[in-house]
Amino acid sequence: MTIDKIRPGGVIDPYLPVRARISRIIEENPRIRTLVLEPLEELPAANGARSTAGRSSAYQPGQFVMVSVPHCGEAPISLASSPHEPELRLSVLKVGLLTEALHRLPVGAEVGLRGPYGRPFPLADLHGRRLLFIAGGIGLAPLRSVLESCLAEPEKFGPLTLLYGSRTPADLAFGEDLARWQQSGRVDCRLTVDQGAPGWTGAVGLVTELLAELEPAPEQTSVLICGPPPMIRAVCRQTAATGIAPEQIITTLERQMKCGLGLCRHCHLDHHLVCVDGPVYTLAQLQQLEIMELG
Amino acid sequence: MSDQYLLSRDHLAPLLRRLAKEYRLVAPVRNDHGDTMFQEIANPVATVPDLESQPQNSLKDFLFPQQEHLYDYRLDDAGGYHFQPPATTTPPTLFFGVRPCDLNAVLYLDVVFLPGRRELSYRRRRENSLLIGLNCNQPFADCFCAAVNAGPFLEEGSDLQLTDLGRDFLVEVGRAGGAEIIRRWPHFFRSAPAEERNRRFQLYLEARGGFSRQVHADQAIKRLAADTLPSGVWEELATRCQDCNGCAYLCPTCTCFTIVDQPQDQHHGRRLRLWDACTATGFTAMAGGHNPVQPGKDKLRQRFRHKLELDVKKHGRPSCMGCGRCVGACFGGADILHFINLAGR
Amino acid sequence: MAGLATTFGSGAMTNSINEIEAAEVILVSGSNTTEAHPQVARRIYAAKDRGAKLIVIDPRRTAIARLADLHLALKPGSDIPLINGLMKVILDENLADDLFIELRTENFFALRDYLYRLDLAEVYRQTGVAPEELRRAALLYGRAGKAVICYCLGVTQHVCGTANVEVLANLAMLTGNVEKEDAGVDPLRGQNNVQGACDMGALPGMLPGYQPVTDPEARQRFAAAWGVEPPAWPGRTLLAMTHGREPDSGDGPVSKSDSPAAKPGGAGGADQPGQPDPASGIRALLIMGENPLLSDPDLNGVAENFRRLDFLAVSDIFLTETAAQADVVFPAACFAEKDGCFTNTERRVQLISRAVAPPGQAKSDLEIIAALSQQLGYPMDYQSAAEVMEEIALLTPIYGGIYHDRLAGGWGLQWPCWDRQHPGTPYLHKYYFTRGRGRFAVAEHQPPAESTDADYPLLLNTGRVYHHYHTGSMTRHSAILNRECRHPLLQINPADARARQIAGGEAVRLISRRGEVEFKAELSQQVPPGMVYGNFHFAEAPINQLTTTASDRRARCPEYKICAVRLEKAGGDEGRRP
Amino acid sequence: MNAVPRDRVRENVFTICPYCGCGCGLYLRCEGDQVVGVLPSRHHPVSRGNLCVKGWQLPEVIQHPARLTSPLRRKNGRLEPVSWDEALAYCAAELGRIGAEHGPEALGVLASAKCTCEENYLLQKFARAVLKTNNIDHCARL
Repeated sequence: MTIDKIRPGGVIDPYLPVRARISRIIEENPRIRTLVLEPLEELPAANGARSTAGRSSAYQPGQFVMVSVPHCGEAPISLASSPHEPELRLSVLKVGLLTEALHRLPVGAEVGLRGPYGRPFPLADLHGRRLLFIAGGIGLAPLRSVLESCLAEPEKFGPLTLLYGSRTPADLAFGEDLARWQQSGRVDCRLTVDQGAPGWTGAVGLVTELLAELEPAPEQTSVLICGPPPMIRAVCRQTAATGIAPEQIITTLERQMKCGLGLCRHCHLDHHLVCVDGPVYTLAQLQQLEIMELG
Repeated sequence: MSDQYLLSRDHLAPLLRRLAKEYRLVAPVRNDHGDTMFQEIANPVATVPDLESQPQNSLKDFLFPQQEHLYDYRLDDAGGYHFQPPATTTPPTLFFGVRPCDLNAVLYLDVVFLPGRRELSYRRRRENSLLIGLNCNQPFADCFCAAVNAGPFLEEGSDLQLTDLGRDFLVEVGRAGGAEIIRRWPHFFRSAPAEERNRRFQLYLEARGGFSRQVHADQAIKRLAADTLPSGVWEELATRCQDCNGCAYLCPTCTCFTIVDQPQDQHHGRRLRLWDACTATGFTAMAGGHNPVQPGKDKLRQRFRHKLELDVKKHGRPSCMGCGRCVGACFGGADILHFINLAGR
Repeated sequence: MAGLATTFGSGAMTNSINEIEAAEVILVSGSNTTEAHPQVARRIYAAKDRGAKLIVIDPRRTAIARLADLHLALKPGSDIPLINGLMKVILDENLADDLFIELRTENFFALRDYLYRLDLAEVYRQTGVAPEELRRAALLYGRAGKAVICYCLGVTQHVCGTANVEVLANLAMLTGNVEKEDAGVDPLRGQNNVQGACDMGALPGMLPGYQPVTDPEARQRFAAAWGVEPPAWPGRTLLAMTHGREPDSGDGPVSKSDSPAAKPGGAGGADQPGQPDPASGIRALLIMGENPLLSDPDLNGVAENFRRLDFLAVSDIFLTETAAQADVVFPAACFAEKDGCFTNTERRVQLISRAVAPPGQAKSDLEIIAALSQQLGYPMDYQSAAEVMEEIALLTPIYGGIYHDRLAGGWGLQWPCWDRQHPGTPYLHKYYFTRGRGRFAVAEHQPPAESTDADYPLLLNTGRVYHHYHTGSMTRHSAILNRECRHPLLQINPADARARQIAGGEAVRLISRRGEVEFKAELSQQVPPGMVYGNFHFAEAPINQLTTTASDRRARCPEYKICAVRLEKAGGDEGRRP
Repeated sequence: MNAVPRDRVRENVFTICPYCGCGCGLYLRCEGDQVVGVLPSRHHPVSRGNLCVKGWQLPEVIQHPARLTSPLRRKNGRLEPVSWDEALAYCAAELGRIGAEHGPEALGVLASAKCTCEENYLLQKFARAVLKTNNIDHCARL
């Protein structure tokens, strides 16, 4: 992956998408599907973000790409894969015209990609810490990228815990991943649903109730949160109340974005533009901003 | 600006005719309807620039046009998705008669668009342009540039800066492009004696005194920064705003844009970049329906905070240049001058 | 606009838009001004800032109603008793302009006698407007030195639309608020050139310049120019053509006044020699730039009629719903690609000019009509739109002085403009009304064609939204306008929504006697309980499947503003009746 | 028709907004044969330097790629591109045939409140002088 595609003559055109083919589709639930993508074009050198590890690792967990869908324009979508994985993944919730069109595309169809954009999760700062991942619904997508990165370099991180909430058992997404993580024994996965259903034996209730059962060590724990705004608000409040420092509570924001380059201003947030100053923020940073998620 | 020359008023048209051979000449032109706009002058003898009125449009129309064709896209039968940029040519352009507010606006656009090589077309157009500025001896009806330090005279930023002394123009050389003009066509210019330079200062003082109204932009800026606006300001503005987007589109420094696809048929379409406005409800609304900006009350808040608070914090000066184009254009009277007045209450 | 024709003699805005700004009192009736006529709303804002008073008559609490000093939220369809009530108070308070009435009008005593008998308690019962509110409004309007009435389709799109206009005209005449600058009666025309299309005789009963086809002298003038005499009997109206039959009229007495003006359109009785049987149907339609399959009432009726047509030709700039059904489609140039004139709501004839070439093989409608005419053996060899305008000036007295060369470089000319020297007419009826004296027309309350009942307990009102225009063939192609207003919303009063357990944003189904359509619910205090409101721009929710063809007897304007409906959640079938 | 003098720069072309009845004066900003922007006329008595949101978004719509670019004729139930000659001849023949078989009253014409005065004039002339019917109306009341 790379920031820019180069036009003939060596001119960098920041708006020109790279072609990518859908090589596999995972139907996560009736409203979420994961697209596994294979970039088709020779990708020119990235602007400094390429890691020494080699191949397509020029993006980092928490970053997003602008995805072009035929006749629908572009939308920002978080990368759900880890740079340590061989393939590029986007998990998409059906919410509007563009995402509905993404849900209609078959294997073999192409989309356009620009990016990666945005500030990633500060993985280097999390070395050695216990990581508590808290996600709701599609919010697991960006956290999946972090989790896979942690699992690729287990020696660098402390114990990993995941709290994952869905509306109903049928809405539980990322089943393959959850099963694999659970089986690996390296992630403590705890699931909950808002409304139970016949056959569901797990927890029923909000993810905050799962959180209440945990007793995280506030000094050694960092929390990574992604989900709908009310969940982010509740979880930030609750984790902060357990004594975890606001600098160690990290979340990622969703905004309308059109350029990804810090120009179009759709993602304005006080003096920030979320596409370049975010989307990943610590609670300490958010407290300085006037923001819906903290309402 | 160091080097100073005189250009006789009589020699202005011949100079422009000379320059028009090398550049696309763009200057304010008054048309049959009495409206004055920046536009190309193909024949500077037949079409004389209008230096008496404020042009309705700013250079934003040229450097960052309302609609820009980014790509044509094509879908092949195998699912392939191809983007092709349209062919573009950018003729070297000389903008003549640019007022200090508009020139400062271009300097602001430079700060937004030039760093980081994020923006191709603006850079291409900007690198191919020369700016000849004209100081304002008399403010226009709605102007308040002095209140935001963007005029009525310009200290730096243009290639050549003109001051109307009556029989002559005082010509100050600014950036390299200006020096190049003097070097190539020296016979149009003669060096300016000291008393003419002093007259420039006199005229500047007179122009500063010529504003018909007091605009306390500094007060609004202070209160925004300290979060001590009188209550109810945003609510009152919101009831007056009619969602036309006009203030943003007329503004020489508003740069919000969007990118949209226009389908032609199943296999073809084009991608455009369009001006957008942060006052529009849909500007921030997300596909799922969440809107991080409260549509009613906060409608104009981002706009005025951006101009008078956030850019002050980021760039050290407000991004309102006091050109007054949005003043009087607002359907309900919710323009920036109205805001400044409310904020100072 | 027939109501102004019978009272003033001319169916157009009496003022210019800018005059509204200088009025002391502005009475807005049946107009969602901020959304449908933003530039008029801008003048109202300016007038308000200068201290003018604003009275708004509308069942909905629109943005302009919220701005008003006085909002009279009348029951839908009760305009006539409301205005009659205002006039009675004005008479009672001696605020009538006796001199104006004496010198400039006729038939006043009929109105006076009627108003003397009018019972204000009955007005209250019919309109739902409290007597003290009525009184306040009457005093505000009656005491104003210069008062302007702005009205729009909320007044005319009723079975009693003509009479609704007549009572507003009465009100203005009663107080002498005509004949001068900054005072008058101003119908706000909804479309860019609806005034021009009427002026040009795109009407079944009128030749250009409102010269009746029934007038032999007028026909002779055109015969001399055209070489062919126009038919002598009025043709079919729009609804008769799109529905294959004349629409129903409201019953009952519409107006006590005899209507001296020629009936605009109407099939009329077959009493003239040579006149064909009105029952014989239309078999071929040629449509230029209209989209009746979205804009006309009772769309299912239109669609059924279109299926019966032998031939349908459409000229348009996009493949509209109507064009998609055609046998032949002509690609037309849009306004930016041709020369010609639009006449705006203040009768201002303005020049448009070609900026770019039409796309592909598209041609202007002028070229298309001329080419078709040529094929049918009647050459039209105009070199330019300017040349067509010269013929118009020759045959249309009110456009007598309008030529392209006069319009170029200026701001157009307001008709009547009788000759090349005439400067145009910013406001009408100075010194004398077009028809001579202004005529008071007495009108009584006429209930809407459809009323609510157990099966259809709500009233549906339809109209426009700010971000879209007409059937959206243009505006729905704008990504920004679509983003601001993408979904067909149905405004529902929260009380009505609660009773049906409908939440905001939920899909709802609206059912009338003629069809059913799904919308997204928008809970809003803008609509009163018992009323729902939707827009007609959306092909995916064609609200005109629900509306009625019941029309005003005289103006043939359908009652878009009222029809009886039932509202359901779209999800389940609960509450659905057989 | 529509002969345009191409000898001068047509950058800001004055015209009238095609939306509501207000009739704002505006300039279409052109680059070559592309409309790239719109500008309200400052001195026009209606627009007075501003437009509503619909007018401001005109450039998006004028040259939208979905515009009709070729005459279409229904063949085997589908609309297919044909030449102007074919489309016009077909339309004229059908109008002529139906008029001859069923009389002019079987023909109807809908004019448009969105087209120009000249076009409306010509269309009613076409209806009255060529098709010989007064069956002409437009959606004035809608």
